[in-house]
Parts: sequence; C-alpha cells; structure tokens
Amino acid sequence: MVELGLEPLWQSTGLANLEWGQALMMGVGCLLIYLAVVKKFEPLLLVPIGFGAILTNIPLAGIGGSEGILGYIYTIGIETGVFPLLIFMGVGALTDFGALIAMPWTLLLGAAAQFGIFVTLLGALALNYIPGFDFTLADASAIAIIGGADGPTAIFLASRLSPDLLGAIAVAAYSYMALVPIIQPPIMRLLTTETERNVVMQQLRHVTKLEKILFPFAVLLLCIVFLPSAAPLIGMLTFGNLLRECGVVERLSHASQNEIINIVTIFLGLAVGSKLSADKFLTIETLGILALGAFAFCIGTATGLIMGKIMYRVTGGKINPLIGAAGVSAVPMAARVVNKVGLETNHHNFLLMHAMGPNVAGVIGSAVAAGILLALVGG
Amino acid sequence: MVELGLEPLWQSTGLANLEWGQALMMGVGCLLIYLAVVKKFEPLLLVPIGFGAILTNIPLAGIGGSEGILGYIYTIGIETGVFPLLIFMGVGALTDFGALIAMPWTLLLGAAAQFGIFVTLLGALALNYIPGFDFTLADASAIAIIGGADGPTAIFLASRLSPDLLGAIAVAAYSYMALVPIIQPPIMRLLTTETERNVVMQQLRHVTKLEKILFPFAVLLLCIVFLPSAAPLIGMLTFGNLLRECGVVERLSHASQNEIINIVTIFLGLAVGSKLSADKFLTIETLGILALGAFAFCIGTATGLIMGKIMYRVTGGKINPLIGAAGVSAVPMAARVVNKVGLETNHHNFLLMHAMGPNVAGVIGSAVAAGILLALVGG
Amino acid sequence: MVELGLEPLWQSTGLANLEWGQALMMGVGCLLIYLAVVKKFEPLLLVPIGFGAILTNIPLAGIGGSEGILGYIYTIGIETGVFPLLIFMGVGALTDFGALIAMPWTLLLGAAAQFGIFVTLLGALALNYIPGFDFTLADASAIAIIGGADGPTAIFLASRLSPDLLGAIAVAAYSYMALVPIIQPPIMRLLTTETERNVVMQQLRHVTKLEKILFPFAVLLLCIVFLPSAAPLIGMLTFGNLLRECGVVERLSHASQNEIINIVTIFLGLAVGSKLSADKFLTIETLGILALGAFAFCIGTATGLIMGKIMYRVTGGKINPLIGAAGVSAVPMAARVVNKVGLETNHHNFLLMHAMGPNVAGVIGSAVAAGILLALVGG
Amino acid sequence: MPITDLLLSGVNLMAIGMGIVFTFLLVLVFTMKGMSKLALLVTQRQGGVEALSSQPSVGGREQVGIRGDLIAVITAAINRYRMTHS
Amino acid sequence: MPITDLLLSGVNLMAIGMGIVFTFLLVLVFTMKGMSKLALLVTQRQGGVEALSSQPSVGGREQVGIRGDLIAVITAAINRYRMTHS
Amino acid sequence: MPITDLLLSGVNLMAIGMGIVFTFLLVLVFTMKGMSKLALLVTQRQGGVEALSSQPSVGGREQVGIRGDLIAVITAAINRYRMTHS
Ligand code: NA
Ligand code: NA
Ligand code: NA
Repeated sequence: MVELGLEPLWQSTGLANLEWGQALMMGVGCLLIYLAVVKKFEPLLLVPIGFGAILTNIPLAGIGGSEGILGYIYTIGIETGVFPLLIFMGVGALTDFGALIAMPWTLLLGAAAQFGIFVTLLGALALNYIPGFDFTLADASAIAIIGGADGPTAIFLASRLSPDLLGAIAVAAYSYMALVPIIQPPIMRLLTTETERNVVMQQLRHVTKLEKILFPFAVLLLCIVFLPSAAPLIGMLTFGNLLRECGVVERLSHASQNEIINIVTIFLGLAVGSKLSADKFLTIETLGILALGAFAFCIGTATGLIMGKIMYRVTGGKINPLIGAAGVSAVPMAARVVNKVGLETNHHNFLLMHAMGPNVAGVIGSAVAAGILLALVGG
Repeated sequence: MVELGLEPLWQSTGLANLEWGQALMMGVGCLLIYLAVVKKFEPLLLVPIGFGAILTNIPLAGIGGSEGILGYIYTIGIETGVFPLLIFMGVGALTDFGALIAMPWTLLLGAAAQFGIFVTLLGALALNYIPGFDFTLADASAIAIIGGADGPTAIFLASRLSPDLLGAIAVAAYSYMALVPIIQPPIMRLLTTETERNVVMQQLRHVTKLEKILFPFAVLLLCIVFLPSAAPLIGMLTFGNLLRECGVVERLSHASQNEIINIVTIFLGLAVGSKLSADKFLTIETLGILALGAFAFCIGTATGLIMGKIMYRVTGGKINPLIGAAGVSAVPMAARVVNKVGLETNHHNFLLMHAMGPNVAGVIGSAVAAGILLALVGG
Repeated sequence: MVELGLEPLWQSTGLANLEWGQALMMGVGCLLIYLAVVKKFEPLLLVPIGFGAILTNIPLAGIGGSEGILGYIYTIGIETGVFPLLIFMGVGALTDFGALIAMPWTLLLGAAAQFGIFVTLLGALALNYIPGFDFTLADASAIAIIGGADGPTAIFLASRLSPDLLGAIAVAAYSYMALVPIIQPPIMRLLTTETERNVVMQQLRHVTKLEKILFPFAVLLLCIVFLPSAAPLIGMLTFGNLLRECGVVERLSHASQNEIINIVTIFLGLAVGSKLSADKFLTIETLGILALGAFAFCIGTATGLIMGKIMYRVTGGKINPLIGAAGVSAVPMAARVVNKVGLETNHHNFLLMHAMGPNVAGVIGSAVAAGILLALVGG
Repeated sequence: MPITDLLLSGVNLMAIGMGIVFTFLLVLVFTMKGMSKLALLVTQRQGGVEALSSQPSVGGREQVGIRGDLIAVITAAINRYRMTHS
Repeated sequence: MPITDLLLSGVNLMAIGMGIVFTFLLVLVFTMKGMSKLALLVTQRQGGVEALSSQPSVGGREQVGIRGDLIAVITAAINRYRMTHS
Repeated sequence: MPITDLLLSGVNLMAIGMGIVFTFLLVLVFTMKGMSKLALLVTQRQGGVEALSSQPSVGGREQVGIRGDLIAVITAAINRYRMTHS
C-alpha cells in the first residue's frame, strides 16, 4: 500500500532535500543565464550551460546522474570527445579562412598569443604553493587551455585530461570569451602607441577558390607530419572547412553549419552544465581557475600585441599591431574589438578583415597547443 | 554448399512463418495509418507508430528485436526516457504561454482536468476483479496517465512504470487525443447551459517579454521545491520555452522547434510502434486500456468543465465554463474544440485564445501528476 | 617530470611513425576527393569517404580506432546497419515512384539488370583459382552487390556479410556509380540498333495520389510475403516514401529528405572512409573487387538492355530498349545517361521520365537481391 | 496484494495526487501574479516599456510576422502589376 | 570448401536469386496493376477525381511550385519596376 | 611530485610548447605561400581565372547574396507601390 503519512511526502519534496550548495549552484546557473540574456555573453553556450547547471542540482531528480538525460548526453557526447569535435567541424564549415590565406604572416600573431596558455600552466602549478590547491600537470594543462580562448578546444582537452574540472574550465573559457570587449581594450591601449594604432593596412588581395580548397589540406598535412595528437581537432576543423569550400557538397556544408552545430550546441551546453554540481564546482580550485583564466587572457592578448609590434617594425609600419590582440581566437569577438579600438583612433581605419587573419590563426594555434599538451601530458 | 531444395526456400518466406497475431497487428498498423492519413488523426505520430507496428511484426526480419533498427532506437531513445524528454523540450519551444500568463487562474482548470487521471487509476485497479486482468499499481498508474491527454508524458511514464504496456498506452493516448473533437462536444453541451456557453470573455491583456522569460523559471522553481520527481519533464519543457522566449538564441530555438522535434518524432513513433507486437498487444489488457482511456478523457473533460462552472459562479459570469474542457491538454485540439462549440452558441464568441490558457495549463498539470505517480509508485 | 629530450619529441611526430601504406592510403583519400571535387564523382559520398580515409590513416592519432570519433561512428552507425537504413528512408522520401507506377512492366528491366549481381558472385568465387584470393561465399555475395549499383544497399550488405571488405566495396560501388556516364554508353550503342534507339515512347499517364500512397504498401506486402530478409531495406524505403506521399506529415517528410539524410551522409561517409586503413585496403583482394565491380556494372547494363530489346519485340516497338540500361539503379545518373544517348540518335526523343521507371525499379530489385543473399548466405 | 488493498492505495494516491496537483497549480497562480507584478515594476523602472513588451496579441511569432509582411508586399506587387498591365 | 563446390553453390544462388528477383518483380507488376485499378475505382466513386489526382507531370513537387510562383511574382515586380523607372 | 619539479616540468612544457607552436605556424606560413603560388600557376594554366577565382571580398556567402537580392527586389516593389499608391 502506498504510504500516506506526511513524513514520506515531505521527504519527497525538494525543499526537504535541498543542500545549500545545490541552491548556490542553481544561483550560478541563473547568473550565467542572466549574463547570456541581458548582457549577451555568448548566449548560445551560456544559456544551455546555465540551465544544465540548474537541472543537475535539483535534489532527488538525478537529471545529471548516470540514469538521467544529462548524464546520458555527457557520457555519449563529452566523455567520448565527439561533441567538441563536431562543433569543430561546424566551426570549420562556418569559417572563411580567406583573410588568413591573403596574409599568411599573421599566423605568427596567432602563435604568439598562445603564450598565454603556457604562462597560465606555470601559474596553475605555482598555485600549488597555496594550501588547498593540488593541481596535477594534467589539471594545469586543462586549465591553461582557457588561454586559448576557444570553447570546444577547452572542453575537448578538459574531457581528456581533467574531467572533474571540466565544468569550471568551460564556464571560465566561455565567460572570458564573452568578456573580451572588456578585458582587451585597456591592454591594447597600454601596449601600443597612437602612431601604431593609426596604421591603415592595405586592402587584402583576392583569394582564389583553389587556394581555399587547398588550405585545409595544407594545415592537415602539417598536423599529420608534426603533431598527430592534434589531428582529431585539426582534422574535423579542416573537414568542415573542405565541405564549405569544395563547392560540390552544398547539402553537407549546410548541415554542418546549421543542423549539426545547433543540435550539438544545445546538448554540449546542457552536458557541460551538468558538471556544475555543487561538490565539483564549489571548491577553492574553481576560484583559482577563474583567476587563472583572466590572467591567461591578459597574457595572450599582450603577447599577441607584442608580436604585432615586432611585425610593425619589421615590415616598416605596414602592420597595425592592434591585430595581434585578435590572435587569442575568441572568433569573431576579438576581431571586432580590434576593429572598434582601431576606429577610436582613426575613424576611417577598418581593421575587421585584417584582424580575421590572426583571429582564425588563433584557432589553429590553440588546437596545436592542445595537441602538444595531449601528446606530452595526456599519455 | 547453399541448400537448393524448395523446402528451405519456402521456410525463408514470410508466408510460411506468419502467425495470425502478426497479421492482425499489421492490420492494426494499417488501420492507424488509415486513421492518420484519411481521418487526420494525429498523423505526425500515428503514421510512424502504424508503420513501426507493421515492421515489427514481419516474421523472421527481427526489425523490432534487439539487433534490429527499431530495437536499437527503442533501447536508446525510449528505455532511457530521452526521446519523450526531447519532445517535451520541443513542445516548450513551440508553446506560447502568453495566454496562461495573462490569466493565471485558468491554471485551476488545468488542475481539475487531472482528476481524470486518478479516477482512471482506480478504474484500472478495479478491473482486476475481472478475471484476466492483473494490473499492478505501477501498471494502473501508467494507464491512468492516458487521462493526461499528453503523448510524451504518457510514453515517458509508461517507459518507467510499465514498459510492456507502452505500446497500448501510447496508441490509446494518441488515438483519444485525435478523438477529442468527437468525445468532448457532447459532454460540453450536457454539462453547460446555453447562458454559460454564451459568455463572451474580455480580451487578454498584453504580456511583456520579461514575464514570458520569467515564466519558465517560476514553473521550474515550484517543481524543484515541491516535486523534484517531475523535474525531468518540467525541466526540459521550461528549457525549451526559455530558448524560445529569451530572444538571444534564435538558432537553438529553431533547432528545438524543427530539426530535433521532427527527427525525434519519427524515431519515437517507430520505436513505440515496435512495441505493438502481437504477444504484447493482443491481450485482454489492451481492451481494458482502450476502455479506460476513453473513460479517462470523459472524466477529465467533465471535471474541467465543472471547475469552469465554479469559476463562472465565483467571477460572477466572467469565465465561460467551456474553456474548462481544454484543461485536459491535447494541445491545441482541445482549445479548438472549445472555440468551435463556443461559436455554435454565439457566432461572435471566439474562445480560442482564452482556451489556450487552460490548454497549456493541462500540460503542466499532467506533468505534475506524472511526477507524483513516479515519486509514490515508481520508487 | 615531462621528458624533454629530442628523441621522445621526435617519437611523437607523424613523420617518425608514418608507414608507407598509411601514406599511400592518404593518397587514395586525396584521389577520391579529387575525383569528387574536380570530376564531380558522387561528391556527397566521396568527399567524406576520402577525408575519412585520410583521418583514419594518421599515425598515433587513432581517429578510426575504438576510442576515436570515426571508430565510435562506425560502431554505432554501420555495425548496427542503422545508417544505411536511414539513408534508404531518405531515398524513399526523395524518390517519386510515379514513373514506375505509370509503367509497371518496366519493373522487369530492373529485374534483368540484377543479373550483374549474380554473375559477379560467380566471378568472385572463380577468382579463388588465382593464388592470393580466398573469398568465402559471404565475401563473394558482398562483392557481388556492387552490381546492384546502389550505395546504401552495398554498405548494408557488406556490413552484415563481410565487414573487412566494406571499405573497398563501398569505394567501388560509389566510384562505378559515378562512372556510369563513361561505362554505359558504349555498351548501349553496341547492343542496340539505331532503329531501336529511335523509338519515341508515348507520354506517361497521370498517376493519382491514391496510387502513390498505396504503392509503398504493395511493395512492402510482397516483401513480407516472399522475402522478409529484405524487410529492413524495403521497409525503410517504403516508410520514407509513405512519409513523402501521404501528404499529412510534411514536417517528417522534410526531415527525412534533408536533416536526417544529410547528417547521416556525412557520418556514413566518414565511417566508411575509416575502413580504408592500409592493412584492410592495400591487398590483392581490393584489386579483385575493383575489377569485379566494373565487370558487374557492364553485365548489369547488358542484361538490362537485352530485356529492353525483348520488351521492344513483345510490345511491337513501343518500348525503347535503351531504358533497360537504367535498370541497374545508380539513380538518377543512369536515367540521365539513357536520356543523353537517346538524344544523340534523335534530337527530340526525351527518355528521362521513361527511364526513371526502370531506374527506381533497379533500387527495389537490388534490395530484393540483397535480401536473397542475406537469407541464403547470411544465416 | 489483494485487490481491496490495491484500491485503498489507489484512493490514497488520488487524494494525495489531486491535493498536490491543486496545491502546486494554486501556488503557481500566486507565483505568476507576483512575477507579473515584479516584471511590471522592472519594466516601468527601465522606462522603455515599448522596448521590452511583446506584440499586442498573444499568438503571433516573429517569423509569421515576417512571412505575413512578405505576402503582403508580394500581394501588393501583384495587384500593382495587374492594374498597370491591364 | 573446395572452389568447385563454392562455384556450384554460386550457380545455385544465381538460379534461385534471379528466379526470386523475377518472380518478386513480376508479382509486383500484377499487384501494381491491381492496385491502380482499385485506386481508379475508389477515386471515381468518390467523384472528386481532381481532388485526389496529383499533378499531371510526374516530377514536380509542391515546394518547387511555390518557389516558382514566388520567382514569377518577383520577376514581374522587377520588370514592372524597371519599366516604370526608366 | 614536489611542486618545484612540477614547475620545472611546466617550464619545459612551455619551452617545447611555444617552440612547436611557432615552428608549426612558421612552416605553415611557407606552406601556404607555396600553395598560393601553386594555385596561381594552376589557375593561370587553366586560362579561366575568373571561373575559379572567388568573390573579390572575403566575407560574403551566396545565401546572403540571394537574400540581399530578394530584399532589394521587395524594397523596390514596396517603394514602387507606395509611389504609385499615394
Ligand atoms: Na586561440
Ligand atoms: Na493534461
Ligand atoms: Na540496382
């Protein structure tokens, strides 16, 4: 017979079972949604992540558990690494590498900005001097990749090297990507002179269809030769880009750019959110990760700018060093910020297209960095 | 060497292996498709369910077995509960709760109509007095939810409480949802006076965007506090609705309303159909379930109307009691029926918008009822 | 501590680990992509297959292994047979069987062309006389189905009968389907006289909606009665076609024709490509398969044409025997080739619509042949 | 379990169930009323009521609106065309 | 299994296989002819032949039709515009 | 592992890591330059430069173009309509 007492009824309510940590994490979820909806912070990811955080912290329901829908999605999509790789395919299909092909030297800006990753790695290890922190080399590598300013790369690497920190790392990565318009401009103004910011770059040359088709093969070839551990990421990115550029598979290109990436984004977000459970997230380590993330973005921006200044010198003033800041990735936000800061100084100086080169170079750069960390730490 | 005799050849034909029960179930499948195509009975579900029933009853092919495509789909999508939850996400993304927000009191109509569920539960248990019936409390609960007039809720609950009855329950739920225009009007005319049906309700007030964004949080909050066992259903419903209303994730909202719900509907229907195998469906229990389903719809309609009459009295005639019939859910069919019966009495009385309030309230109401049954019976 | 020596670094490069076979297979992948992009050979399949071949042969990365993304996709989609069946559903939803319904006798052309399958089966077995070949009956059946000129059927059967040969079989099937405009015309000119090719066929009669709705049921009924082993293929094909023709499930029909088939095509192609690993593909058997595939296409075309000539005689010259060549399937390429060769002889003789009948009949014919092979060899 | 006990359990379930359903939805009524008041306050304080308030009617969606516009425009174009053509 | 036996099996398979393929498709021919007659009967009895019969030509789909209309309308609008503009 | 050793590993990682990143992207620079030259050669030899070269500007996609056309046409139709209507 079904028990009727008020006690068992009360015991099945959330009120009786809610722990303060869960309530707090639901608050964090609401905050992420607030930032996404009102402040327009990367809403495509932060709305599902925030809602996933709420759902996973509901007591008794077990939505994020091994028998819950978010648990299933996490196991199938994130633990296997499939979802971030499909996002990378979609990113490849959505990205026009034309600006990069027109100015291959801007790849160096994308390389320099990865310095943020490795400095942050040191920072994470140094945090171990503070009691309460105990980051392994794998943890530190997963945290450091936040400096790559590339969401799917961060999720992919964290799922491989440090699944327990995945929630905090993903939240930090997407939050700072959204904060790029606030973090970067002061650093840009600090490190460049007005003369430098004033540089008007010459118009980009035409890029032929053949170059665009060969480009993914060139990138993949180098990846195969030098760094096969980055091949899953680079492989799916270049596959998506080939679908886009080859011109004979419009149906598949469209599916990658729309259906697949949209569906995966919803599920990826929910599954990442399911890692924002109180016991995993409400730790001192999360604070460290958030601090290190901000640090990583600043360093990456700075080293990108410094490389920009070097190229400014070397080319005799043909390169506007501001575009170095776009090397951190955070596509296309960082390129837009460059454009905006450029316009502040010179109302006729549109740097958007020139900044797209280092911007997409940053994506390749952080995938390369992820491959290195996987090869040397993940083994 | 491959055997050439006519005997083994004959043994590999369907004709030699077809059991009468399988033939009958294929007939049932054809009937469902006929009703869907010619009579327009919930075609989006009944076409795949009917075809799934045909496929699963083909002798030797094993399409619905553990190595067949329908078997795989069932295991992945229904046993886990994932497909009905994704449908709920899509329903949330497709539903405008504005009418309900404008008239929150109509939630009570959605509450009253759930009476049909619990009366049917008693009915199912009482059937045990008839030899041949042996419904457990879990079976009875799964059958009773047919009275909720909500397909995915019924499938979700049946997959959890009584998987063997899932086929019959799903077929009954969708069939009666399609029969709403035939079942409801006589009851509506019987229980209301012409004066009552004549009531013209005042126009709905404006609903702000902010209210629409806050609404899913309000519903989810109560669900968390009072009834976490309903959180998977309510959680996905409100998530879908937030995607729709928040206005910053148009891509994801579109994917929920189209790609995801369409793909899942095809697979859900086929998988449900695969449960219409002769040995599971051709039992005396199925007849009982079909009878109880009709009973449940009638009771739910009646109690919704009675609550409508109470509100008519309490508000001094401002509420047209007909809209109470829409409280059974069956969105948007029940609301359309209310509109039609209202127009019969008064050619200028358009009740569609006012009936949408109790109609979507019924969805929430039956999800709540499902949560209660899960919490008290499913443990 | 992370090892710093140059030796371990070198050991993690692809250059140090690349075997010549892998390099060769990457070349094969590039060749397939070249044929797809430049020569427009079945690009929707050959681009993903080619790229999958490259990815799976990257040393160390293990993308096609049991923990890699292509390995997961293969296990879930091909080993289970789900992906080719979903493609068949999409093909059904995309195919208008009207031309076949208007001229049911053209089904015999689709039957005759399947002769290529069974002759090839003998050919594959006869190859065993050559040292190095050791095809079982199952292998030979899987190879023979290339003669069906239907990609998903070939993949489905190969995944069931001979998974090790799947890569070579799929590549051969799609390559020769793309080569139809080169393979078929000489055979067509050789086997038909100019008088025969000059035959102008009368316009097709109207086909009612009801006939189009009943057609899938008729095909499925025969499949159930005579050949249940073909039911997965025929069942999904007719299901897709019913979604298309029934007219009440526009959403589901659209999803089958677009989202589902596009997404599955990408994944199917990548997963098939992952079977193009050096150790599986670079064998003498692959050469045999490629030779047999060309052979199969020629025989199928010839027997289709001969049946066309018989029908030309029997009908007193009303049937243009050229349309027999379309009986091999390869929809819609073969029908277009018929049209082109017809126009060469008579500039006003448009055979496209008449060739669509045997063309889609060929799809049914090879699904039937696949069912027979499954029933007699697959047991 | 004897049928009588089952039925008793059923009656209990009904009592609890309808009780919770009504309680839940009744509390939701008041929550929604509170929420609407809050929303009104927030919206008013932000001044730009128009910016945040949705369409007057409850049903319509943007897409529909756009399609509606498109159809209106095309209809106008057709009429215009026919008028000047004849 | 010796190759000769394999080949014998293959010949058997071919005989059975082509037999079934032809039987199957031949029966399908007659089934379809029956089906078409049935459909004609049903359609005629329902009177509204036009309502149920599909487009005359075999190929076209509704969507294409709609797009065709749209393009026609827009083309007309453009022409109209150019004509009156110049 | 003591923190000092961890930090040492980290420094090593940084050295190797930035080394590979720069090497990789620097080699990519030259690969791309070679690729572009190759593409130019191939394109020129094929004569039809125009056929293979993409749009002048880097950003635009076809779809956008089509939509842009549609909007332009409709705008024109509206203006025309308004002009003649008033
Ligand atoms: Na980056
Ligand atoms: Na309901
Ligand atoms: Na064929």
